[in-house]
Amino acid sequence: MEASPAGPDDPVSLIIAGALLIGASGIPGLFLPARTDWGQKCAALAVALGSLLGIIGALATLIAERTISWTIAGSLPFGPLEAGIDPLSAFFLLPVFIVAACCAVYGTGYWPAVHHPRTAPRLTFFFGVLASSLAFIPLARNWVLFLIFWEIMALSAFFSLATDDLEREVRDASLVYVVATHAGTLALFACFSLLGRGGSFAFPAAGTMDGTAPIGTAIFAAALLGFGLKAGVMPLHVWLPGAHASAPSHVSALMSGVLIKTGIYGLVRILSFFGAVPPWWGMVLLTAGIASGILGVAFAVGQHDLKRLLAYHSIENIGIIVMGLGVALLGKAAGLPSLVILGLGGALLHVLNHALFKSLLFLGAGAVIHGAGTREIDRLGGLGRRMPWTAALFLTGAAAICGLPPLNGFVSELLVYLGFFSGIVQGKGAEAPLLGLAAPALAMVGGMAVLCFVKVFGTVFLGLPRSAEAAACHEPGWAMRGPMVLLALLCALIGLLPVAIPHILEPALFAWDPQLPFAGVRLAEAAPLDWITLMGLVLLLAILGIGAWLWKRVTAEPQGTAGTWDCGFALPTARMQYTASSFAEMFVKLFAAVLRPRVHPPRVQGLFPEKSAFASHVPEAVLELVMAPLLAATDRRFSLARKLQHGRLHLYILYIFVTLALLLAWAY
Amino acid sequence: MVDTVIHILITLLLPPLLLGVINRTKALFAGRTGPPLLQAYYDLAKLVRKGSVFSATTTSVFRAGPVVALAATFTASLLIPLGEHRPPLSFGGDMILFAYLFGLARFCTTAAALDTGSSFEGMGAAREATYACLAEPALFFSLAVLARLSGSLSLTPMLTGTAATSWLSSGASLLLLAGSLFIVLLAENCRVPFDDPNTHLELTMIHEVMVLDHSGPLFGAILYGAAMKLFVLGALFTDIALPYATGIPLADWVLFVIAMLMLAVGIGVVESVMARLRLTKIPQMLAASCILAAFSLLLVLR
Amino acid sequence: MTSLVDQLIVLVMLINFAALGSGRLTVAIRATALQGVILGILPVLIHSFSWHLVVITGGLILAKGIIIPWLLAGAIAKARISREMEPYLGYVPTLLMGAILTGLSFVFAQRLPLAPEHQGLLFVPAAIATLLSGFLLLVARRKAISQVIGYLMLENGIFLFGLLLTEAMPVMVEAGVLLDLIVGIFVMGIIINQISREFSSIDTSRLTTLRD
Amino acid sequence: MTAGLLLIPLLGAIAAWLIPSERGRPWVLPVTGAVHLALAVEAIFAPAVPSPGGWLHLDAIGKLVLLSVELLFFACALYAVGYLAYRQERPNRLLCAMLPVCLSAMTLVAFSHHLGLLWVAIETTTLTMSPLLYFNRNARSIEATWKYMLICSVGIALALLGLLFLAYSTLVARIEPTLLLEPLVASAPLLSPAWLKAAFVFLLVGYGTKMGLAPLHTWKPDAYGEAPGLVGGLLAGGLVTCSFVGLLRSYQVFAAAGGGTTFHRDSLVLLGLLSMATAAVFMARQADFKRMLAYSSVEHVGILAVALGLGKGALAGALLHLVSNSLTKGVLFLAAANIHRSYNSKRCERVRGALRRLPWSGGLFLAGFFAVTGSPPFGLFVSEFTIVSSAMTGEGAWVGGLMLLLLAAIFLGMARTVLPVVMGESSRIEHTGYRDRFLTVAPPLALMGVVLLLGLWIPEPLRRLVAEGAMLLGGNAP
Repeated sequence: MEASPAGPDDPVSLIIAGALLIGASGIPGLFLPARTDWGQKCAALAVALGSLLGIIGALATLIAERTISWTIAGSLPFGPLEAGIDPLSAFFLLPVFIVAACCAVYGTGYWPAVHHPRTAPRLTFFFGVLASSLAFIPLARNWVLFLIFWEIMALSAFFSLATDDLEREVRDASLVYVVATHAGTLALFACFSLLGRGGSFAFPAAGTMDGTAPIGTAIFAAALLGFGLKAGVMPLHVWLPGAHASAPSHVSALMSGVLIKTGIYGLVRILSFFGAVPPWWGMVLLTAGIASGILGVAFAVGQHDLKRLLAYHSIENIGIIVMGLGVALLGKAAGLPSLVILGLGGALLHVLNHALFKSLLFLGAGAVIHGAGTREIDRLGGLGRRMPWTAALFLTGAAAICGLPPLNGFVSELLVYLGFFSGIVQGKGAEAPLLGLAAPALAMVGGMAVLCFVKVFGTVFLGLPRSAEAAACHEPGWAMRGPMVLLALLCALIGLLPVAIPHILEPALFAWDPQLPFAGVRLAEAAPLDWITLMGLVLLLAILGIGAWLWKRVTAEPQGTAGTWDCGFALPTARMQYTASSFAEMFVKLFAAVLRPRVHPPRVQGLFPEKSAFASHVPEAVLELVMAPLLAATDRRFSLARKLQHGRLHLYILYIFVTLALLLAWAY
Repeated sequence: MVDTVIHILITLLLPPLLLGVINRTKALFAGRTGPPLLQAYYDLAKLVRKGSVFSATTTSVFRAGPVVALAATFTASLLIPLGEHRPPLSFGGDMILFAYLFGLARFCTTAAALDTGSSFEGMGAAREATYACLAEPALFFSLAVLARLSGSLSLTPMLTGTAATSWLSSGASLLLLAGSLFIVLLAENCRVPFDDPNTHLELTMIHEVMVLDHSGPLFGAILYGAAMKLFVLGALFTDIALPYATGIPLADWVLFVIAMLMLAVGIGVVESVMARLRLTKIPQMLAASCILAAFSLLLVLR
Repeated sequence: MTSLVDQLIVLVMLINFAALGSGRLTVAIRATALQGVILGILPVLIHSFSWHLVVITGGLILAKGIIIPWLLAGAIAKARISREMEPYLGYVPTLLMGAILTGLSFVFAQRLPLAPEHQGLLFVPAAIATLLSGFLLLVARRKAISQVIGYLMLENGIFLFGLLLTEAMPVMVEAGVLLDLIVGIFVMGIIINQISREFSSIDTSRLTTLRD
Repeated sequence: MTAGLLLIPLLGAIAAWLIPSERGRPWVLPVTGAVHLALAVEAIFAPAVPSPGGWLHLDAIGKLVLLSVELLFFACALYAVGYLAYRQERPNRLLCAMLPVCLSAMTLVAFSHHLGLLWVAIETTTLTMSPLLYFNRNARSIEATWKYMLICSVGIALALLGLLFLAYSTLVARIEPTLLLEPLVASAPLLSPAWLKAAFVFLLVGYGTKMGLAPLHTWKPDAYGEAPGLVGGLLAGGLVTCSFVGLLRSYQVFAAAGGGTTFHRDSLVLLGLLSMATAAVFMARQADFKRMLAYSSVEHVGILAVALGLGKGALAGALLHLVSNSLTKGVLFLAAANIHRSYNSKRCERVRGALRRLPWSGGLFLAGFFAVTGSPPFGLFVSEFTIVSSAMTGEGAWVGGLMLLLLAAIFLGMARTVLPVVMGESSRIEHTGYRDRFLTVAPPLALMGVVLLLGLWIPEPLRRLVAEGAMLLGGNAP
């Protein structure tokens, strides 16, 4: 895998052309007259075309295991700007292009320029810039270049997110987002400054740094902070629920599916530089992953805003990815290559899988909002009857995110699990007990995810409509349905045919650790990928066989229709159905110590009580219960300090005098 | 090949008998005669020949739920060794598929329950899903213990061969493990003290309340699926708890069937001598099983 | 010669106290004017004759002794300001502080080596003491005009030190400094006038609307 | 050419004073600015030739200062035409006459290699600006003017004493007394350390007051808050730059003196960090967006001071920062002025949804906010990243860490002020009829373009100037 300079016939030129096309896609729309959707449609076409180019380029790079690098003659005071591509970058490009194309096409139906003449051109433009910067980030081989793309991404995401800024909620979310992302960028300043101590801001080669030195620790800590903020690792996730809930759904899908993965990319990339790593790095990552996984899904269970709930699941899945990374690092520290292959392989595959099913779910949520006009789960219900496509596609996504076979989520979680179990079997040091804890933790995450998605799917799509809007919902058009179908098919494809995965995954793994190809462990041997196909087929055959026989039996006998069993109650209404909140209530009470649910009970008084209401919600614990009070306390302290600017001139002059005196006293 | 056929036959035929044995045991304890041992077979035969009544609220999810649940349970049964015999399918990592197939089954049954729009069924589904979150870790702690003891990542080596020797080397840990798994077995199959299959008050039920609206062949599939789940998880338990093998294939099959019937008697005894727990106590019980399994893991990792 | 110089410098310091202790604006203005005149005389005593020196002496006396007091008196008259100083800090405490600061300036001056030709002269401590007295006036007096007086005194301290360097400073720079000073005072006078028109007072304690 | 650069603005000032028409007079400003800009560009590209006697010499630092001041002034001058056309009720003779005088003084700052002359020029900029602060002629602006005038005068007087101390240190060292830069730098190691130290303290406090280093910054929020936007922009971009030059020139001498003491660097770092901390404290919940800009200026002055204190690689960063900061401040103040005029308020609780009412100005304000907080890909990112990374390289890692922490706090405070102002529904308060027009939008837009450019591509001549300037300060080239 010698690095070679780039030529015009390289696959990377396809990627760059695609990314540029995507980045420029929104520009014509800015100049076309409002109230025509030509700009938007052209942009979607351009993004789709650009993505196709990009996917071809990325796959070609992966399969050929190419490593290409080149330099941009920059004139910033940091020397030339290196760029390049290797299989690891190419792997991260796959979800970028797939999801960007789907979301762009979806956007034409979801946020049509005809209905949003003021915001749609702007949104289309920033969406293109966002997708393009996401594609360029993995190509940077220089920290300065990386930071520039990184911030273009952050800013364009901010503008996309703030599209609907008339809503107070959107403004608040944008503020939290922008502060969090800037804090992350500043942490990266520190990280990259430390990495650039030698004077060059070019990426070091993989495996050339020593992680056991103190400087390595500092770099690791800063990277964890900076990239963790972007990825949304607990407790750095504060911006994520609000931002994902408030953005237009296709932007949420891109953010959740791809944008937060840039944090993972950064972390993976930085970790690749270290030849030797101390074991505690892996333990830190594993612990952070477990915390994100369990708390993320626990908070998700407590939500009753559809998109907020999905956002918490992003935190959960980031947790799973980080767990995989942790296993890989533990394996690297302990010299167990199978742990590296399985852990990192699981993590990377989950990056791709999560991008697919989470964007599918967000697009599905968008279809629900589009069709029923609300994302409040408890106001929905029975949507499956009028929106069968959306229901089926959402169900696919839900099953995939729960890691249920035979879909793609299961494959990547299986790899991570195998990493855990290999560690438990082979481990000698302190890592075995931690991994022994991680496996049940991940199992618990899986169980909770099932709980959560049964709740969502059941409350939104099944039963009876709980409101007039839900009763009058409608299926979206093909512009919105098509991308979802594609994503669902990809989910099923990876779930049923994972044998193809090593071809694109292994080059990325080998780029991460150049020693890995010589360790004698291959992904196809370490993981039962062919068995998964077989088992998937067995399962499908069983379902079909049992289903066919039973259905024959059912249709052979008389069938009747009746009301649902109501225990003899005379007047059941749709509002008496179990809601999402009631479904989750038992769980939320069990975890009340962490979730701290807020209940606003009704006040019932007198013989004939007035109409009253009951409400409960689970607040964003870190933001609302830690950060906000902390900020308020700081504000109070600061307003004391602000008394120093009291407006009295003679005391201002005293400040000068005192400064002078103190400096003189210090000098002499 | 013969083993495979026997495996599938036992898996398909034995489960309803276990229910009969349990009920018979309970009846004995209560001083009744009780239903015939084969009552469950009669019920199933009757149900598949009955007509169905569907709630007007339901969609295809309601109809697909029992089918997928049964299929998933059946697929899982192909992965578990019965006694000392290798299962038809076995590979590294199959224990995770095994566990997740039950997750799939749970997803489908609870979704089907919610499809009716009934509060009762929603309640049951919520309970089922919530308790599973706590049972799942105990199962995985147990799997971790078995993986460590056997040094492998597949159910077959975990449960055959090494189990007997492991009892000698790390008996304490396996004892804890068996205890934990027994609790999981009872909880997952909705037996007393977690749930009472014979209860008649909707508000207190877990599993039964979810299937209130099912009828006819589909209800038959649910009952059969539940029996099969009991069988599969029971096999997991007996493989560990009663690891004796003669080395003669036929004798081993007989031994396994006897072990399963003993387990059914055991469950019947437990159901007879114990009262149902209050719903709020169930999480504590499940947490206790987690802790047992975690201790067991700690012992083998030591 | 040296003793005469030192006597004059001591006089400068005494004038500081006069300004710090007096309750009348006019007294303070005259005190600073007198300081200015002394500043004008001093270079003649320490440097040998040159035209440069004449220009500086003339400039200093003209600016500090005549123009600036005249500007200030004009401002007082125009703004119809009462002639009290109106202290934040009483006169006696101000004087005490002045004494302490003068002492401190002697301590500070000890740390600084002098050029051989200036050995034994009190320029450095006196300059710093005058500067600090100016500061004290700025901090401890309420009226805008008294703060200008404080600023003038501060400047006097600086010029006092500058006298040691008369030869090093080109005339143009010296002139520029003086011109800037005069324009500064002029602008301040205008502002005071505007303040008194806007607030019908020049009590700076009223100028506190701008704050956080 | 030097004479032309110094005199043309004065001619412009006289012309402005003489033109009777209130409407025609403002056009003097862009005309003067354009001619001056053309001359300045020529001077910047020409090799530097010291004037006889060495008093005037446009070295690399001077060129950088001239460049940033020039661009900012031209933008402000053009803006002034549009702005004054809107505010016809205010007589603009003084404004139109004083701005060119100030330009001349600022040019002199860039040229001056005699520290005394430099002082005179800086003091002149202070004086010329004071009447302009009073443009709005109300109680608040007179208060601000008075505070500005008195505090800056005191400060600059202290700087004068510092200069005198510096001169005296030559006398003690038995060297021909002088305040010319080159001889001072050449003989710096011989100078009396005790006097040098004292001189540095006084220069730091003096010019620091003028620059607005905390806790000497107290005049800043008042003056910036009450001045018209273009004056605020010139104060924050031009005058701060000029006073920083005062400090830079002194620093050259101290850097050359060496002598093993790190006092001057430590005290710069200390005051710089203190300024950043002050900015962080005062920006939190700042209710007035122009005052907020003032604290942003305090922050950036702090960054400059820290960079100067860190030395080495950070010096190039400081020089770049000087240029980018002054241009960015221009954008922010001009955009803020437009918003202020349109809502007739600068209180954040009254100004909402500026992006809807004034799409261009609101957008520029937002973009300026991102630029001024050092987000890539704007110019300030390059300089701040240079400074932070050079801090991290040396023993000053804790300084770098602290800076980042403070930058985060400042961003939080600023975002909480800026975002509500620009986003959301336009507040219901009465529209004053002030709309975005070419002359009030194009100048900040052009400045924004330059700031963006500086973050992506630094032209070779500029790069060279920065490198040479850093060498002059005793640092290493980037």
